[in-house]
Amino acid sequence: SDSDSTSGDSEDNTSSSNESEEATAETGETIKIGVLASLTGALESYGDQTKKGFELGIEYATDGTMEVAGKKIEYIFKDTETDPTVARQAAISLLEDEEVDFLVGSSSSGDTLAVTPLAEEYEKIIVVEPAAADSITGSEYNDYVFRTARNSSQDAFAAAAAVAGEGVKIATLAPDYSFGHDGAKAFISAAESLGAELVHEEYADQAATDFTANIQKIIEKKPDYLYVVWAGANTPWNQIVDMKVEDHGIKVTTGVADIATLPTMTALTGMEGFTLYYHTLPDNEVNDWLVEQHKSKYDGAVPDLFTAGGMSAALAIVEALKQTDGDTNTDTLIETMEGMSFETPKGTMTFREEDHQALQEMYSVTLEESDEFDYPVPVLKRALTPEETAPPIMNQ
Amino acid sequence: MNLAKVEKSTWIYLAISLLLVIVPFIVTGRSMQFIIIQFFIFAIFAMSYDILLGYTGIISFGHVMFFGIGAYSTAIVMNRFDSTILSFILAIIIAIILAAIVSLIVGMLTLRLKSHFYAMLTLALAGLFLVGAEKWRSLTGGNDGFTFSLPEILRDSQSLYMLCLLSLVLIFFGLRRLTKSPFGRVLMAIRENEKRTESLGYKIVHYKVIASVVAGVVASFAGVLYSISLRFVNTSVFATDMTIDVLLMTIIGGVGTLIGPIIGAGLVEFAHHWLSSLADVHWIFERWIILYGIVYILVVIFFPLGIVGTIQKKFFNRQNYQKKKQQNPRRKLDEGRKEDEDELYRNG
Amino acid sequence: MEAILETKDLSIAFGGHVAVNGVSVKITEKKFTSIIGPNGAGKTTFFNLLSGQLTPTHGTIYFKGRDITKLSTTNRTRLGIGRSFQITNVFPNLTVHENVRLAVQSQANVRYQMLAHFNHYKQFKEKANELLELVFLDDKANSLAVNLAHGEKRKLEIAMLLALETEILLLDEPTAGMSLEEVPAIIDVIKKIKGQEDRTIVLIEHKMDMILGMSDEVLVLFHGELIAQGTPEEMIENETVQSAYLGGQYDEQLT
Amino acid sequence: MDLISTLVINGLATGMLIFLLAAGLTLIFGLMSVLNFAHGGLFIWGAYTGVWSYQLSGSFIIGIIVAIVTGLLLGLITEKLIIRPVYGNHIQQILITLGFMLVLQEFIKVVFGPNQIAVSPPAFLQGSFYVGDVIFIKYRLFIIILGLLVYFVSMFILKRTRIGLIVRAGVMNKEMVQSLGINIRLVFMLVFMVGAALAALSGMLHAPYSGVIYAEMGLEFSILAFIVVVIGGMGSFSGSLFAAILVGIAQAFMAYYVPALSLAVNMLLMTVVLIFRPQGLFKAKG
Amino acid sequence: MMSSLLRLNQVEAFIQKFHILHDISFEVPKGEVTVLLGRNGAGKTTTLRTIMGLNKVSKGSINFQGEEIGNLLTHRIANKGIGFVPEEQGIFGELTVGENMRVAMKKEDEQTTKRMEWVLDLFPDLKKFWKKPGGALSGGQKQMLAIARAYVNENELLLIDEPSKGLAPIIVDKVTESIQQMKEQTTILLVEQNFLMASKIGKKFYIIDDGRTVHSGQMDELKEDKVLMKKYLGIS
Ligand SMILES: Nc1ncnc2c1ncn2[C@@H]1O[C@H](COP(=O)(O)OP(=O)(O)OP(=O)(O)O)[C@@H](O)[C@H]1O
Ligand SMILES: Nc1ncnc2c1ncn2[C@@H]1O[C@H](COP(=O)(O)OP(=O)(O)OP(=O)(O)O)[C@@H](O)[C@H]1O
Ligand SMILES: [Mg+2]
Ligand SMILES: [Mg+2]
Repeated sequence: SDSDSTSGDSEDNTSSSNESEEATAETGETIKIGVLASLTGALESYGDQTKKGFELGIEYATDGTMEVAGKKIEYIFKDTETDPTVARQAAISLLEDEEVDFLVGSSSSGDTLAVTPLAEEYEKIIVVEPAAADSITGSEYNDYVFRTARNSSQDAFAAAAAVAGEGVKIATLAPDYSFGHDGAKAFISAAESLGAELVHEEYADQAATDFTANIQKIIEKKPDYLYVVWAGANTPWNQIVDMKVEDHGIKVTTGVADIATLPTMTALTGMEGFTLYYHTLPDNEVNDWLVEQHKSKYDGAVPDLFTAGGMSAALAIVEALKQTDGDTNTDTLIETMEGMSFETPKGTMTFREEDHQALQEMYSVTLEESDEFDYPVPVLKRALTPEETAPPIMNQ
Repeated sequence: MNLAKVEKSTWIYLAISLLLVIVPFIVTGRSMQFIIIQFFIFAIFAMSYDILLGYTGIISFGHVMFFGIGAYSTAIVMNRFDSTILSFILAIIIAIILAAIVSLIVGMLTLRLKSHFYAMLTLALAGLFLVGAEKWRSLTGGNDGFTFSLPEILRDSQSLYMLCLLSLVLIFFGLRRLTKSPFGRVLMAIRENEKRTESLGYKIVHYKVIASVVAGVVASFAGVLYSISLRFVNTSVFATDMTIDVLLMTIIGGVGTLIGPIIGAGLVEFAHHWLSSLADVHWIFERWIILYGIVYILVVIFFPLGIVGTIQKKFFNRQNYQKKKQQNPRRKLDEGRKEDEDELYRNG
Repeated sequence: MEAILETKDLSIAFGGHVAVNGVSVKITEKKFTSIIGPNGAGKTTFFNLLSGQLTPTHGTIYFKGRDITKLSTTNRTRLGIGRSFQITNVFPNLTVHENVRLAVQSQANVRYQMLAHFNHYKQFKEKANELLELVFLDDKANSLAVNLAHGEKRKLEIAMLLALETEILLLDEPTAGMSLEEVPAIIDVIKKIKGQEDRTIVLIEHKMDMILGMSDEVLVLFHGELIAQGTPEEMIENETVQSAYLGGQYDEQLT
Repeated sequence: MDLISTLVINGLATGMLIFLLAAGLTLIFGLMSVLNFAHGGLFIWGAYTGVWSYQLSGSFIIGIIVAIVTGLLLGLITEKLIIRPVYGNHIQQILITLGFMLVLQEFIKVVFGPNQIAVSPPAFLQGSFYVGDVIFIKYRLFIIILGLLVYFVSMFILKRTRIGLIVRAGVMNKEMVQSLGINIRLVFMLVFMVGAALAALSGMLHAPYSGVIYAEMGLEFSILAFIVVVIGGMGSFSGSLFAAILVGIAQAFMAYYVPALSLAVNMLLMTVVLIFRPQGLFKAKG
Repeated sequence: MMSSLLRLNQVEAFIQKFHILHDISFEVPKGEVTVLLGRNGAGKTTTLRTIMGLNKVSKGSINFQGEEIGNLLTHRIANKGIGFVPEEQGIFGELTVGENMRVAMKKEDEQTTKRMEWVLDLFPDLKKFWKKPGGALSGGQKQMLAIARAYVNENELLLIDEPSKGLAPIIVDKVTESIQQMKEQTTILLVEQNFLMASKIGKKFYIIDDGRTVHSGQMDELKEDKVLMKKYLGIS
């Protein structure tokens, strides 16, 4: 209808894709995947990671043939601009005009929620990546939603595993909006289940320039650990250090996000926390391949936080197709994918039958100085098993 | 003679509306339809804004609060009740009543303020609504938002298209009549010179409040349509960006005309869509937002009064100029032409 | 003779400066009253008080015996007190015709009509045209008011005032900046209205020939106070008036 | 008591930072009456170019100088190409400056990439110290001093020269000012450039304060700056300073005592001020 | 022999698309008061604005002191020594009287201080309301301020648009007198509807009608010429 081109990027991927074209000529069938991501705007770097990861994932899963069960795989990226209207428009265009068989996406939870009902309506599977809101596989769940991304509760369990124990006093600091509340609440319940005691919950304006008052309050409550949930650019780290929180015997812990944020955490060197991915952490073949390929393809750059996620989404889809032998019937696929395990850069993931949330490895880390960079890097303390961080089922 | 005149433009608009009715039978792609639906919705929203900006001379930076009220009312009602047409009607009624009450209060509280201050105050109030939506998470789901279901008929893209088109046409004609009524003329007088309007015996605060209520209710209705077109709502319906978008649409099209905001909405929607799709064509367009920004700059340079406004002015000037050339000063003018131009210059 | 408008001890101060100071006057119905006084004497301020643009710090205003001190501008206009402005005060981006039509519409009490088309009211249009002819602006009916020459704006101002058909006309230097040629014509218009003997006219002017030719009564303001009151002839003879206001020019002007 | 002092001092520092941000806007919006939505764009360009040269050269001072120069240059370009055709027309200003804002913001990503960039204060401004039980953060003290400096210099210039008067007169009646022999275009251009330089400077100073810079921060902060200018009273430097400190301290205290409302504190403050004192805190009624 | 300070030759000007001035030609001799007359809308104000560079000259020439100033920028023209009292006064409403004066003052030397004293003597009201916003002045006071602003600077030529408008007779006298005092150093081009005033101080006059200079002569003769007065000025 309009200029939405099918940029099935496959052409310029590798030389092997050319061979695949001949192969598909035989069966004449293609499987189309539409990927929604924030390719512009504030979450642009996340979108970019998903995109790169997804491309590499398909390549890896098909051994570079871009084909599964004799069918060619084609994928189309669409920008959501982190705007639910645009996300929905893009999704419709993918489902209607491109007639994709799968949706993947997207970088923001709001965009994702604007799209999941369409999956139900069109009866197509959406693999949610990397949106983390619990509600996507919780209150807003529908049968067509599968999530390779971790959700906020998994983060919380990972964090709690690192610090909580009988009698430990904890406090939280989180931005005052859905993401922060979700994360803090999940952490609190996870930590309490491990016997910790909550002494204070603090929410701060995410756009604030000054966190003095918030930190001051936490100091007064004298917790053993302060768990900080933070995303976005305006970070509280400098002030946490400037206000000498550690001097008051409070240990700070948080999730380590993408590489760009590491320099902002210089002051937190030595901190114990967790992360869902850092390229040196998982020890498995898939990750080795990912790191190597990513480096060679992108000028030596290493894969980042959501690159592994993007790859996992691709791997999940290809794995499902392998198991159905290329059958794209959605019911069949759902049946296949429920309970399906597949190998990813983060080890084996399993879609839980009840809520389609992928249980996955998380990593307990310490931020340590490195010789290579002038910022600290997460060093593995312990890989947390998928079972350890399994979140409660929330879609009932 | 005059009647025939008015009818002529009305006919043109009706003809265009009819054409638009046929569109979904030609453009069957739902994604294109979705874009056109968004265009209709924002055209309604922008027209409501123009009642304030173009006709009454009020700059508001918080008009989005009514849009958000409409969107949330619908989403919440549809989420809590059965997804039937009846609940939908209930949603509309609630949306309109809420918007009317809020715009009445906001109007009475703030309309005595002068331009900038009014603008900033509305910005603040809309900001408070945004914070409210963020905080009242049990009702709104916070900034992630929530989805809801709709009766079958409203899920159908075709019928949604028709609903939005019908709303647009009715609201357009309704507002057009309003702006051309004696009441509408007084609004324009207020825009031009408040004090003087007062001393002609008009109570300006009444007019401003009524204008603000009309604009609020229409915006709220646009919000209703917006949320059903998305079947999802989150706090972005209260975001300042949305006000800025609608402000841009109105200005690009031309303030003080009704057709202007519609054209502006179309231009912004389609330019956005087209430019962003360029990103797929060549990597050089990955930064298409730069082009998008340049479009705004060019519009100001080449269409200082907005697209419709500038074209009308050119037309008006030319006619006036020719007339001035032919006529000696004291000759009486032909009545018909006189009204014509008056019309032309000020109305859509 | 009935007093249609009466002020009692009317005062207003801006900061420390008392612009109108304890003015008590009666303005007789259907008569022509003029107000003179040096610049800054408080004439315009006095008008502003009468028409409701300003609220007095002190004193009362009665219209036909009714206390209107607290009424708004709008309500006073509706009661029948109309005024023109010293500084040009029109709707710049509306046409000349529309400017007048708005006044006509208000006079006809069509205020909140939202459903009918404004062209529906043919009589307004015609009346507006008549008024424009009266002040020699008919050829400019379609110009935007902002494009008028200064004198033309003054005429428009008068047309708008006349359109309101109020019982009282408060005219603040209506002919300031008007060309020599047209002043007599406007004076004729004012005289005509006066001749109909159904309106009360209050005029502020610095053109003494106008004052002398038309006034029934002259009020003299000085430093905010009413210092003299009487027939034009009496006032011209008044020594204070001569020294404070007229200077040496008045007798030349009279010739 | 220590608590209060800590809150006050940090609120003051935040306030000063906001003041630096608003100072440019006080000139451009308050004095010249230009609704410059591209202000945030000048802010981020100052931040990025300043940080870039700071990290390259290792000298914070060089960073500051580069930011100011960027501000002046961008101010020149903005004024000539974007603002000059639309003086006196708020509606066109909104459209054209928003368009330009998009261009500026997106261009940042072209030049510096889309990722956020971490920044830390120079060594001599790092860390904090105690006086009694009250904690002082060095960089914040630096901000407070710099804010006061900017305030006094600006006040001196505005009070001692006719510039302020000429600009205000020019906004009211450009033709008349020109008829008095003043090259108002040049004056406007210079004032705009200074305003832009102040915006750029505050961007640069803001960077180590929050620890990161990112392209989207421009619009966020420019709205805050608008709020401060309006609360303080348009065109009043003292008003902006006072309002900025008020906002800073209110944020600190709200966050401590009424955390539930801390998201809304700016908006609430502005609402209250506008309802009870529409002309702003430091402006006589008129 | 008086040389002419300002000479307009077949000047044409447009406002937007409207051809307002068709053929304006006149000379202003140094050291005299020259008066432009004509009915409303004739183009007098437009003529003055065109000289000031506030309107473009589309054809013809404007010569000041032997120099073409036709399309110079307004502030350049002003700095050549031309002062302007506009018809709409051009008061900066939100600035005080004092600030209005300060904006106008090109220099702050002794000379200017002297002039300032003279001006404030002429219009004591201004001194009285020195700290009042210009917008709050009475109509006549504004007019005085507009004139005063033009007086404080040393100018070769003053363009004054209807100075007597809104002034009390006694102030008109003062203004008349002041113009007479000034004309030795400062030449004046006056637009005036107050014929009495104009005839007192004016030497040469030009009548403008429909954007053209249609007649010129000596003011003394005009006073006697009833036919002409009737034809162009409507005075009988
Ligand atoms: N809004 C105001 N604020 C402060 N002072 C004012 C205001 N309005 C008028 N004044 C002062 O009040 C006095 C009277 O002004 P007013 O306009 O009534 O004079 P006037 O008699 O009409 O003079 P003119 O003949 O010059 O028009 C003047 O000194 C003026 O400066
Ligand atoms: N902006 C404009 N657009 C169109 N026409 C204009 C504009 N400004 C003035 N005119 C017209 O130009 C003509 C000359 O106006 P100008 O102001 O020069 O007259 P004037 O001789 O000074 O009259 P007055 O005695 O009333 O002041 C008038 O007919 C006026 O309507
Ligand atoms: Mg007066
Ligand atoms: Mg004139």
